[in-house]
Amino acid sequence: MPIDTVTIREPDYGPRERLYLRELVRGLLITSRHFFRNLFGERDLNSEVGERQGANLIATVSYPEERRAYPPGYRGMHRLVPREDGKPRCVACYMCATVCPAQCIYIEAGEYDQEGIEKYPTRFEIDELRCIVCGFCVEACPKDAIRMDTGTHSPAVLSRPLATFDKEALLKGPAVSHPTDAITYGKSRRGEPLKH
Amino acid sequence: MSQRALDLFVQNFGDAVKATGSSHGDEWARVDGARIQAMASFLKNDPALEMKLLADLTCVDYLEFDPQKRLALDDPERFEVVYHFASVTTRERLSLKVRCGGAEEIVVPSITGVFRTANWWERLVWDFFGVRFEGHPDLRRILTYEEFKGHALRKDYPIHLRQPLTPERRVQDLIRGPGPGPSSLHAPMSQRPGARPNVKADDYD
Amino acid sequence: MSSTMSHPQNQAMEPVGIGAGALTGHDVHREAPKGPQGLPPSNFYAPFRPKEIAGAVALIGYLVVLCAVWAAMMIFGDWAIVGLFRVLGASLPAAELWGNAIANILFVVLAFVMLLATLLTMGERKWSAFIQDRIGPNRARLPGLKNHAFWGIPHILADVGKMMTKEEVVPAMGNQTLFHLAPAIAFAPAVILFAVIPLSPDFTLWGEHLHIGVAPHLNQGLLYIFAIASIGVLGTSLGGWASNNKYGLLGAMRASAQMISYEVTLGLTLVGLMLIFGTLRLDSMMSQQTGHLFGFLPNWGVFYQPLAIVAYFAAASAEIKRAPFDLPEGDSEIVGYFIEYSGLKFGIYMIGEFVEVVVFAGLFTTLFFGGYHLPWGEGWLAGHLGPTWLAGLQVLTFLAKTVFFCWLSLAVRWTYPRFRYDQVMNLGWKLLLPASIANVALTGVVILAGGMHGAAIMGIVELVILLAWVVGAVGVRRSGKETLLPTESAAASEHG
Amino acid sequence: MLEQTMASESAPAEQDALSVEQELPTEPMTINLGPSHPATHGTVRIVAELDGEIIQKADVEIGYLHRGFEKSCENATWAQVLPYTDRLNYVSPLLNNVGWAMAVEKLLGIQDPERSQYIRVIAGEVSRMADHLTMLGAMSLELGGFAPFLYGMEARELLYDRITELCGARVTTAYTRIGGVANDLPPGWTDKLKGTLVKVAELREEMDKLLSKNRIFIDRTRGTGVITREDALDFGFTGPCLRATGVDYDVRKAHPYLVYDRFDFTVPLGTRGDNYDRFLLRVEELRQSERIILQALDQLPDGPVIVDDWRIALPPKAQVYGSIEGVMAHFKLIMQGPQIPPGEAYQYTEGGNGELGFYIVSNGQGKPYRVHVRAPGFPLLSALGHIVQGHMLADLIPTFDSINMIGGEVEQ
Repeated sequence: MPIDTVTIREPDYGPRERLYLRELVRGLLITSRHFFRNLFGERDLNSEVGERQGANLIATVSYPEERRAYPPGYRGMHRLVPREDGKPRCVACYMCATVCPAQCIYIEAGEYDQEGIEKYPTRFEIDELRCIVCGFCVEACPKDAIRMDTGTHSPAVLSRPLATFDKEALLKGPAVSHPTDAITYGKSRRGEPLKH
Repeated sequence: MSQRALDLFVQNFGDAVKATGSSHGDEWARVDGARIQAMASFLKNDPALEMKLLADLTCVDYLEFDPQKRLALDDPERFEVVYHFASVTTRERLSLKVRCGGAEEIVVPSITGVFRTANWWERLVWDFFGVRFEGHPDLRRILTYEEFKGHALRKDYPIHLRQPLTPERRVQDLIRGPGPGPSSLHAPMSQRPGARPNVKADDYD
Repeated sequence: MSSTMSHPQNQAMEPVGIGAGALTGHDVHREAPKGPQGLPPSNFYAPFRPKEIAGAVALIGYLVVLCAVWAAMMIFGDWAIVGLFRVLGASLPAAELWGNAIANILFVVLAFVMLLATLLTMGERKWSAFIQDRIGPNRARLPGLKNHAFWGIPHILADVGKMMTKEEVVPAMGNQTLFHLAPAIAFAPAVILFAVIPLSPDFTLWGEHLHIGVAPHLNQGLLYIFAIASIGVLGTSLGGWASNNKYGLLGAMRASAQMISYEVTLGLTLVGLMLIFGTLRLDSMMSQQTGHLFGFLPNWGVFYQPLAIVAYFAAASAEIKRAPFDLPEGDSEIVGYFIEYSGLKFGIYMIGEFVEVVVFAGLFTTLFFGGYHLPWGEGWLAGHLGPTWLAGLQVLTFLAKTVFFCWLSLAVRWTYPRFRYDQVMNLGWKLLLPASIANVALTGVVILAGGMHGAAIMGIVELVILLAWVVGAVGVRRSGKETLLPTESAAASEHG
Repeated sequence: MLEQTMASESAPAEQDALSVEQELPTEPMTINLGPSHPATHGTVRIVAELDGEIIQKADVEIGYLHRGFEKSCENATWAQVLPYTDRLNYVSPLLNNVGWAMAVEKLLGIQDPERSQYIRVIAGEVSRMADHLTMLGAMSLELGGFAPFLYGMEARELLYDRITELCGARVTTAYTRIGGVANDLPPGWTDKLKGTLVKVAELREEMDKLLSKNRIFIDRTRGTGVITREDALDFGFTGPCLRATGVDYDVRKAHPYLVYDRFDFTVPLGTRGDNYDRFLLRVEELRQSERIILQALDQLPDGPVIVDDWRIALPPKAQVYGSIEGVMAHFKLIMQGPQIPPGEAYQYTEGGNGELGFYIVSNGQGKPYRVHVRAPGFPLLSALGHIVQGHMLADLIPTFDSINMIGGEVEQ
């Protein structure tokens, strides 16, 4: 069963190459081209390296002063998404804790007395050292209550317990509400129609 | 897909074949382990098959396969060694399976003499399942260390089991060296500060 | 609908609602991140502040004062010394050269060689970064000048501080005496090699006959270089052997074999030059490299001995363990003969290597590229500037040429892969050595037949052939486009 | 002609060395490379017996990076295994993701949607390019050429940027799902990828120019690390290392999976099976991968990227937020994992270095009963001792690089 193949043809390797000099000069020209373009060229600070214009070819950045923006959808540090009233959207359903391959999420549930929702997390802790940043918790959440869109990493810490972030530390960022919140947040009890 | 290869194989080793089948398009045959060397040799050298590539060799522990019925630890059919043969010319593939088990040492003949790649795969299976391959030239553990107790991929190996610490091995080859310099001729090297206690003084002084 | 939902702000924030067409959950976090991102206001390229300008001025002033001390020492040094000896009641032979000599030892070695070598440690990192599309070291800052990286130069101070404060590990089973001695044995020859290289011609300043260079008038100049350079191998091989490390031992073996082998080529490549100039004195060679060939080409060694240059470059690189010949270090195979060294001893090995680079570049400049001579316009300048100012200009010329060859050596280092042990031997004994012997023979015959003029013609013919060889090769073909040749699969499977 | 000159150069030198050694027998020196050594990427220990610089015997020991992948998989649901596969070949994790998802799909007997197949091909080929670029760069680095290494890394980082935009992470991608992929291509991604490929091609040609005709490099690689075709098959070689010996075996062509049969690409073959062939072959495979990606981007169909079967794939978020059926399916999938029918399957795909096989056994539960990964690097590494025997210590380094063993997958 023949398949579409080609044999690699060796590059020419004659007396010129065998006497070193030609290829050495060629190599030196390539590296010197890089050297002089980088030495004299103006640096373009466009964070998209591939789209940089100009003679300068430098691909790295001076990190703390210049930072490259993470793309949308980058899986950064977790956050608990707040509701409009500032409380977490989380209803302590344990989905994220269950799906987590690293078992880094710990939840304790409590009950609301007044509100339409039954449950909320009294404790919600993520051990960022155990986290393998797979994003499964975000995918598993049925309430859009946990996200990884902070655009930051989990920070460096001086001791292991400090890497465990609790509910207060995780609850940040803009509030989010969905039209379907009415169902689970019990709006229907006030007589408004359910929306499926 | 590779029914032809399976038929050819069954023609030659019909008496040693216990069952054949096809799972998701891949043909397999469950065979008698005692003749596995001959079978591998046949698959490799038969001009109609030319299965020169041993793609994979692994083992499955069927101890808890049926959730309702756990096998006995010394069940003779507990382990299944699976060989995947492939041909790079006819593009056919064939799996052979050998059931093994028992109370004593679990032994399967080694096919290292036929396929040299089986050397490490068999070491891997020995390391994690404790299946001993008879005739293997160098059956050592491969991923775990020599002092490791038990075989980690057996179903009765607890997932949270911790292995005991093992003492450091003695290094014999440390004793070579240029010897003491002129400034310290008066002191044997083993007694100088910084000398290693695990080296015998007589060896180099 | 709740009141919260109708709030315009909240609607803007709402990322995904019903009917967004989402099939999986992952696009929930497709929303643009709101965290602190993008480019923060950077002070990285900020303009200088007055305080920093003051600091820079102070730095430059310091350097100026240093130069002034140098000049003063050269000029007034022997007055002071002679005066000192008068006070002590003794007389001094050749008194007028003592101040010059001491100033030269201090400043040529410390201010020229060591300074250049120290800068090269950073130059290697920075230049290699530019070759490899990186920024390179830029973190260390001078006190008071926190906003400017100064092209990484403050890293030198940081490096020195690190080297000096690091723990020094001494292998227990090694030979302690030799272990401590070896870096010095490797370092010392490298430094004193520079002694015979003249940095300027003799000139007169305020009645004093001066020159820059420790002992450029040495009769045995080139022999001195061969003699001293061959000592360096001792430090290397002793260091590797005394550490009682197998990697170190392998590195020492490679180093000694390679360095001793290339001594021969190194010597033979220069024999042609000796024949042409008829001297071993470097200052005499220097003074012969003035004027022009055929009216326009500088009368440099390169135009007499182009073949020798190539061989010499390779042999010298092997001798100082640089570039493609760095297999005694071979950092990815055996870690090197200095594997057990740490702290300042390692630092000495390292700076020794850079000193060797400077010396090598200086020698290359001196022997083949006219040393301190400007290529053109020297006579005109001498008429207008006077010999003293011309000497200053010539020192700068020498510096520029040396720096260029340092750069070349470093660029070569960061471009090519490394040889293998036996290939280095093959290259040395089977290619470079016969080539240099042939070069000697050819040069001798040509000089007998045609004198200097014939040698120049021979050199230029060689050079043209070499250049045609290289230029004709560069840029004509693109290797990427030609590597494929479609064939039938049957034909392809015949090989094997 | 080339081979003759090479033979005439290298053979007598070795023979001379050997004859001298026979006259002066010396004690061999045992040298221990690794597990922490600059040339052993990953952590491999090679105990070599040296006679001078010639390796008489090399014993390769692995296991320093063993993390219990197979045992971990037996204690995770089918879906949860996916992030573990990222950690197998950590240079081209997307290929592992694809391999794993396809293995489970084979057991399920389903096909993922066409668009998802195309995305898998694109993502996989981008990953393969990253893998090859890493190997080319590392080989150059360990031969002492630092500049080509960083050009390769630069190109790889550009590809990783695209992967980051696609998957949300550079290396820990966790991108595929059983029955599809996690999310569709981000808007504008295809154009960016095309731009990136142009830049990558530039850097690739620069690496190629710096190395492939340079005599130093040729001397170091040609004729070293040779393995014959018979030995290569005997040692279970697959992928570029097998093709370098001239065997036209590529899983993408021999057993076309996904939509590989719709693309026009060729499989480069070597002739001698040495390090130089492996190098050139990977350079050529980079070009072929680029061709595949460009074709796939052109043919990319519209449609869903994951199967619409709530027993296998999570329901759309809108359904989860808004309907009780969606929530129930979601809960059931998360809590129990997808229920895979009992059976066993061996799925093989073309990984970065050869045939990446997943042998999985299901007993009908939500967790795999047995997962075995056939790491392509494992047979390659097992042959290393055989290949380098009788060669010089310095040849061990390019050989070790060119077989491109990745510690994560070999040591599981």
